[in-house]
Amino acid sequence: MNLSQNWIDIAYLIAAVLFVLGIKGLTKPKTAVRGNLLAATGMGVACVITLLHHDIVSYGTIIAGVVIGGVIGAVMAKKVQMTSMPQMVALLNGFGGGASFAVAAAEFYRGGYPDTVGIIAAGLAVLIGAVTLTGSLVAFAKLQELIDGKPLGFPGMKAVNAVLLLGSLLAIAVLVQNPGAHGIFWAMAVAALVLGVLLVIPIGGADMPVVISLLNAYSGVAASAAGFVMGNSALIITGSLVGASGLILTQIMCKAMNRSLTNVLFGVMAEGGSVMDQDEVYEGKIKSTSAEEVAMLLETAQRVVIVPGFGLAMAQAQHAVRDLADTLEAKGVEVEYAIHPVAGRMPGHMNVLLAEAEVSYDKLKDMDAINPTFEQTDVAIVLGANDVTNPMAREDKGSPIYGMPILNVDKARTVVVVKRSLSPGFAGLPNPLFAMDNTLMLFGDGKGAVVDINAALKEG
Amino acid sequence: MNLSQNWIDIAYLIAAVLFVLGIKGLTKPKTAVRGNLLAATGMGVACVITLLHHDIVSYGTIIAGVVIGGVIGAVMAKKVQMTSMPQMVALLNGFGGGASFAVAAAEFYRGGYPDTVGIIAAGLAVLIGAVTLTGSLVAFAKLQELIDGKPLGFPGMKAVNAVLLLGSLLAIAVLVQNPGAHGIFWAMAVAALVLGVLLVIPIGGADMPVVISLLNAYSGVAASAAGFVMGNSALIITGSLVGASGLILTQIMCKAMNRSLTNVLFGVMAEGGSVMDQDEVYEGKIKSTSAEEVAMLLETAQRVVIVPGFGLAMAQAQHAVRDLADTLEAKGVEVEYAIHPVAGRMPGHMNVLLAEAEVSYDKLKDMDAINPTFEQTDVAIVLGANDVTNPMAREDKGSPIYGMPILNVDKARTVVVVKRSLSPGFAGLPNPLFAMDNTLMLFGDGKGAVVDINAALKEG
Amino acid sequence: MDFVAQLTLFVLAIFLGVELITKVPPTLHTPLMSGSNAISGITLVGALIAAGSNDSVLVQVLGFIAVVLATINVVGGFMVTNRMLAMFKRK
Amino acid sequence: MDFVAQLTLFVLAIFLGVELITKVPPTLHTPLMSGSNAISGITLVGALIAAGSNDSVLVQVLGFIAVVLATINVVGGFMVTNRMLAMFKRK
Ligand SMILES: NC(=O)c1ccc[n+]([C@@H]2O[C@H](COP(=O)([O-])OP(=O)(O)OC[C@H]3O[C@@H](n4cnc5c(N)ncnc54)[C@H](OP(=O)(O)O)[C@@H]3O)[C@@H](O)[C@H]2O)c1
Ligand SMILES: NC(=O)c1ccc[n+]([C@@H]2O[C@H](COP(=O)([O-])OP(=O)(O)OC[C@H]3O[C@@H](n4cnc5c(N)ncnc54)[C@H](OP(=O)(O)O)[C@@H]3O)[C@@H](O)[C@H]2O)c1
Repeated sequence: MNLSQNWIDIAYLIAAVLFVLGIKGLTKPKTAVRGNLLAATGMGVACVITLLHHDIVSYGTIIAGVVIGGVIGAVMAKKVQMTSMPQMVALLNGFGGGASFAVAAAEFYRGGYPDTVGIIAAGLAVLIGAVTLTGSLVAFAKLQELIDGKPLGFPGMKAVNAVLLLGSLLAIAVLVQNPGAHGIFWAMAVAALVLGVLLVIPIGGADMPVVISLLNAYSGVAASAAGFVMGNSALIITGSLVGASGLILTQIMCKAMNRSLTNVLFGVMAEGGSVMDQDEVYEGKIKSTSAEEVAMLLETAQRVVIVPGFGLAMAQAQHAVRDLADTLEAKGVEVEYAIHPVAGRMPGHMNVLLAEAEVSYDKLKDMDAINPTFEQTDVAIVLGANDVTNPMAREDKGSPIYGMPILNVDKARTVVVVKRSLSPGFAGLPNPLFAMDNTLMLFGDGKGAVVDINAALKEG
Repeated sequence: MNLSQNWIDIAYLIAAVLFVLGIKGLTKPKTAVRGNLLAATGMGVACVITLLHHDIVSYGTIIAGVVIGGVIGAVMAKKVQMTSMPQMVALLNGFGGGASFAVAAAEFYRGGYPDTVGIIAAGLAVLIGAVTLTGSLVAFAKLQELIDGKPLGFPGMKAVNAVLLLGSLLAIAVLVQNPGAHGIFWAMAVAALVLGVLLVIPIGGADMPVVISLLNAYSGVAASAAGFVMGNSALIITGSLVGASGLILTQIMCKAMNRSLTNVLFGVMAEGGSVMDQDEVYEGKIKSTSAEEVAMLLETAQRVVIVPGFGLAMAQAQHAVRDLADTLEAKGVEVEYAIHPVAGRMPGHMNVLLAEAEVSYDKLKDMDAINPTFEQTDVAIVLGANDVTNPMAREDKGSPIYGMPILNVDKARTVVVVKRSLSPGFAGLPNPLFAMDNTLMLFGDGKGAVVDINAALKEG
Repeated sequence: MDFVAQLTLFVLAIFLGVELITKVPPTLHTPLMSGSNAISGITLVGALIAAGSNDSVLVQVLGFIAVVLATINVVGGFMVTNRMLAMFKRK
Repeated sequence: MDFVAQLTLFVLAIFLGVELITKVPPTLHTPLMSGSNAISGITLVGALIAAGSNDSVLVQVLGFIAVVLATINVVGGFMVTNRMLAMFKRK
C-alpha cells in the first residue's frame, strides 16, 4: 500500500499528541487509567500507520514478531506480582533498549547515509541502546537475586569503562569517515554491550531503582536517536518525553535518598561519618513484644499510623495489613498510612502495593502531610521499614544519611516495629529508633506478625 | 553578510528556548525579573541573527524603524501609570497584531508562493493580525474613555460580522486559486480591519480585559501564521506560546467572573434572574460613618484585612493604603490584603498596584487563603471593591452573578466600605453587603478617605 | 521545513505553553500579560527581513511599518514588564 | 525533515516532558515508570519498517528481533500499567 509521507507524518503527530495527553492523564489517579489507554491508542495509531509505509513489502516477519512479543509481554504483565514491579520494569526497559539497538543497526545496514548526522545518530542509538539492554539485564538479575546484590568489581574497572566508552565514540567518528567499516561497527556494538554490564555490576542491589530509572531515560534517548536516523518525528518526540521522565524520576529518588547521582553510579554510600556501632546503639535497650500485647495497645488507640517499607513488599503483607486496618476501623480507630517517597525499592512502590490490597489512596499520606500528625498518634506500626524512619538522619550530623528527610515515627506515643531481626536496612546503619523508650519490637515475618495481631485483636 | 540557514535556525531555536525559560521564570516572583530578561535576550538573539539573513541587503529602513519604534516603546513604558496597565497592554497588543498584518502582507507581495499552505497562512495572518490591530485599538479607546464604554451596536450587526468573516475566508480561497488577485487581497484586509472594530464595539468597557487577553492570544496565532508563511520556527513556537498564554488567561478571567466566553463576546451579562431593586435593598439600612469613627475602630482592632478593588485603581490610592497599613502595623495590628482574581480590571491588577506601593507580596492573600480568616478579622476595609464582595453571588440563586466566587467580607466583625456613592460596580447590581448590620459606609474618594483615616489614627 | 514539521512544532509549543502558563501564580498575571505580549513581538524578525529586502517599494513600506510597530511592542512590552517585576522584587 | 527541525522537536519535547512529569504525584510514580517505559517502545515503529522491508537477511533478522523486543516492551508495559492503575481506580 502507498500513502503520502505527509499523511504518515500527521498520523505520527496524532500519536505524539496522544502520548502527551496520556502522560497528562497520569497526573491524577482519577484520569490515570484513561491516560494509559490514550497512550496505548497513540502507540496503536503509530504502528498501524507505519504498516502502510511504502518500504514495507512483506508482513510475515512482522506478524511473527508481533505475535511472539505480544504473547510474552501479555503473559509477563498478567503474571508478575506487584512486589516484583522493579524487576519487571528493569526487564521491559532492557527490551526497549535492545529494540533501539537492533533498529539502529538495521537502519545502518539498510545503508545509504549520505549525511553525517544520520551516522552519528545511528551510532549513538546503537551505543545507548546496547548499554540500556545489558545494563537493565544486570539490574534485573540483581533485583531477582539471580546474581549477588553486592557491588562487584575489579581493580581498574573505571579505566576499562573509560576505554570502552571512548573507543565507542572513536568508532562512531571512524564510521562517519568510512560508513562501510562493518568490523568497526560490530566492535563498537560489542564494546557497548560490555560497557552496560560493567557500569551496573558495581552498583549495590538496593540502588537498582535509580539505575533503572536512569536506564529508562537512556532508552528514551536511544529511541530519540533512532528517530533522528529515520527522520521520524514520533520517535524523536516520544523518546524525549521518556528521557525527561526518566531523568526527573532519577532526580527525585536521589533527592529523597539524600545522595548525588554520581555517588549512586560510583557505588559510594556517602562521604565521611563514623558509622555507629550496632551493639552500642541497641545494647540492653531493646524491648521485645508479642502480637497479643500489640493487640491490647491497639485496642485502646484512637489513631494508628501504619508505616510500610521494603519489608512489606518482601513479606507480601499488603493484604494482611489491609485486613488489620479494616478490623481497627470497624472498632472506630482512625487508620492512616505514612508513605515515604523512597520507601520500598522504587518510587511509588508502597502506593501500588497498598492499592493492590484495595487501600483507598486518600488514606495514603505523603511525608509532609503525615509528619505533623505523629504527635497525635497513639500507635505507629512500622512494617518492614527501617532507613526511612531512622532518626539519625534528622539528628546525627556525622551519620551517612544525615539530611535525608524521614518519617518522624519516633514522635508517636508508642512505636511498634515489625521486622525479622535487628539487621539493618538498605543503608546498612543501626537505627536508634529501635532502642527508644516508646518503641516495642515485634520480631517475625511481616505478614505473619500482622495476621497474628489481627487475630488477637478479633479475639480480644 | 551570508550565513548558512542551518546556523540561523539553530539561533532561532536558542531564542525559542530562551522564551520558554523566560516564561518559566515568570512562575515565581523571585525569578520573574530574570525570566523577563531571558525572554528579552531571546528576542535579541532572534533579531541579531535575522540581520545576518541573506535577504537583507539594506539597513537604512531597518535602523530608522527600530529607532522610531524603540523610542516610542521606551517612552510609553517609562511614562505609563500602573493604573493604566490595561490600556498599555491593549495598545501594545494592537501594535503586535498590526506588525503581523504588515509582515504577512509584505510576504504576500514578495510573491512566489507555489504552495497553498503559504497562501492560506499569509491570508490567516493578515486576517487575524488586522482584527487584532483594530480590535485592540477600540479596546484601548474604551479603557482610556476616548469613546463611550457602553456597548455600542446597530441592528443586524451580527449578520454584518458574519458576512465580513465569511467574505474574508472566501477571499483567501480565491487567492489560493489566483494569487495575483491583489484587489481581493486588499478587500479582505479592509474587511478584516472593519471586523476588528465591529467585534469589540458591542462589548462593555469593563469586559475589555477579557477582550485584550483574547486578542493577545490572537496576536500569538497571527505571529505563528506568519511563521508558517516564512518557514520560521522561532515565529511558530513563540506565537503558539503566546496564543496558549492568552487563551489560558481568558479562561481564568471568565471563570472568576462566572461568565462564559460567548457571553462576554456577545455582550450578554448573564441569563435570567430578576435584577433586584436597589432601593429595596438599601432603604433605611445604610449606616454612614466618618474617618474618625473608622480610626477609632481600627485603634482597637487586632486583625485588619484590606480588600482592594477597581476603585483603588481609579483613586490611585495604593500609596495611601500602604501608609495606612504601616501606621496600623506600627501599632501592632496584623494587616493583610485580600486579592480577588478579578478585582480591578485585569488579572493581577491589584497585585501590581500594591507592589508599586511596595507592599510585600506575602501579605497579598488570594481568595482561597483569606476567606477562612474573615471570621477572625476585626475590621475589613473594602476599598473601591464592589462585585467581588457581593454576597448575592453566594446566596441568591436568581442573581446574575450567582456562583461567582467572592471574598466573604461579610463574615468579618465590622466591614468598612469606602466608595463615593451607592452606585453599583461593573456588574450593575446592588450589593446587600452595604446594608448589613455590621457594615459601615465611608463615602468619598478612595484616596482621600484613606488619607483621612490615617491622619485621624495618628492623632488619636 | 515542511508543513507537517511546522504543524508539529505548533502543536508541541501549544502544549508546552499551556503547561507553563498554568503554573504562573495570579500575582504575576499582569506582568505575564505584558510579557507574553512583548514576546509576540517576535514578528519583528519577519519585519526586519521585509524592511531590509531589495523588493518593491510597497514591500519596504510595509516592512518599515511592521518594524516600527513590532519594535514598540517589543521594547515597550519588555520594559514595562521589567518595571512591574522590579516592584515585586524589591521586597 | 532537516536536522535543525528535528533538534527543535527534540528540545521542545524535553521541555514539555519535564513540565508534564513534574506534575505526576508520587502515588503514581511506579505506574509512570512502567507507562513511560511502554511508551519508549515506540521504536516498534522503526522495527516494523526494518522487519517488513525487502532488504538483506541481516536487516530482516535485526528487524525481527527488534519487533519481538519492542512488542514485549509495549504490550507488557501498557498492560501492567493498566493493571496497576485499575487498582488505584477501584475506590
Ligand atoms: N523507593 C525507592 O525508590 C528506593 C530506591 C533506591 C533505594 N532505596 C532505599 O531503600 C531504602 C528503603 O527504606 P525502607 O525503610 O523502606 O527499607 P529498608 O531500610 O531497606 O529496610 C527494610 C527492612 O525490612 C525488613 N524486612 C525484610 N524482609 C522482611 C519480612 N519478610 N518481614 C518483615 N520485615 C522484613 C528488614 O529487616 P529484617 O531483615 O530484620 O527483617 C529491613 O530492616 C532506603 O534506604 C532508600 O534510600 C529506595
Ligand atoms: N480583573 C479582571 O480581570 C476583570 C476583567 C473584566 C471584568 N472584571 C469585572 O470587574 C469587577 C471587579 O470588581 P471590583 O469589586 O474590583 O470592582 P467593581 O465591582 O467594578 O466596583 C468598583 C467600585 O469602585 C468604586 N469606585 C470607583 N472609583 C472610585 C474612587 N475614586 N474612590 C472610591 N471608590 C471608587 C465604585 O463605586 P462608586 O462609583 O460609588 O465610587 C464601584 O462600586 C468584577 O465585576 C469583575 O467581573 C474584572
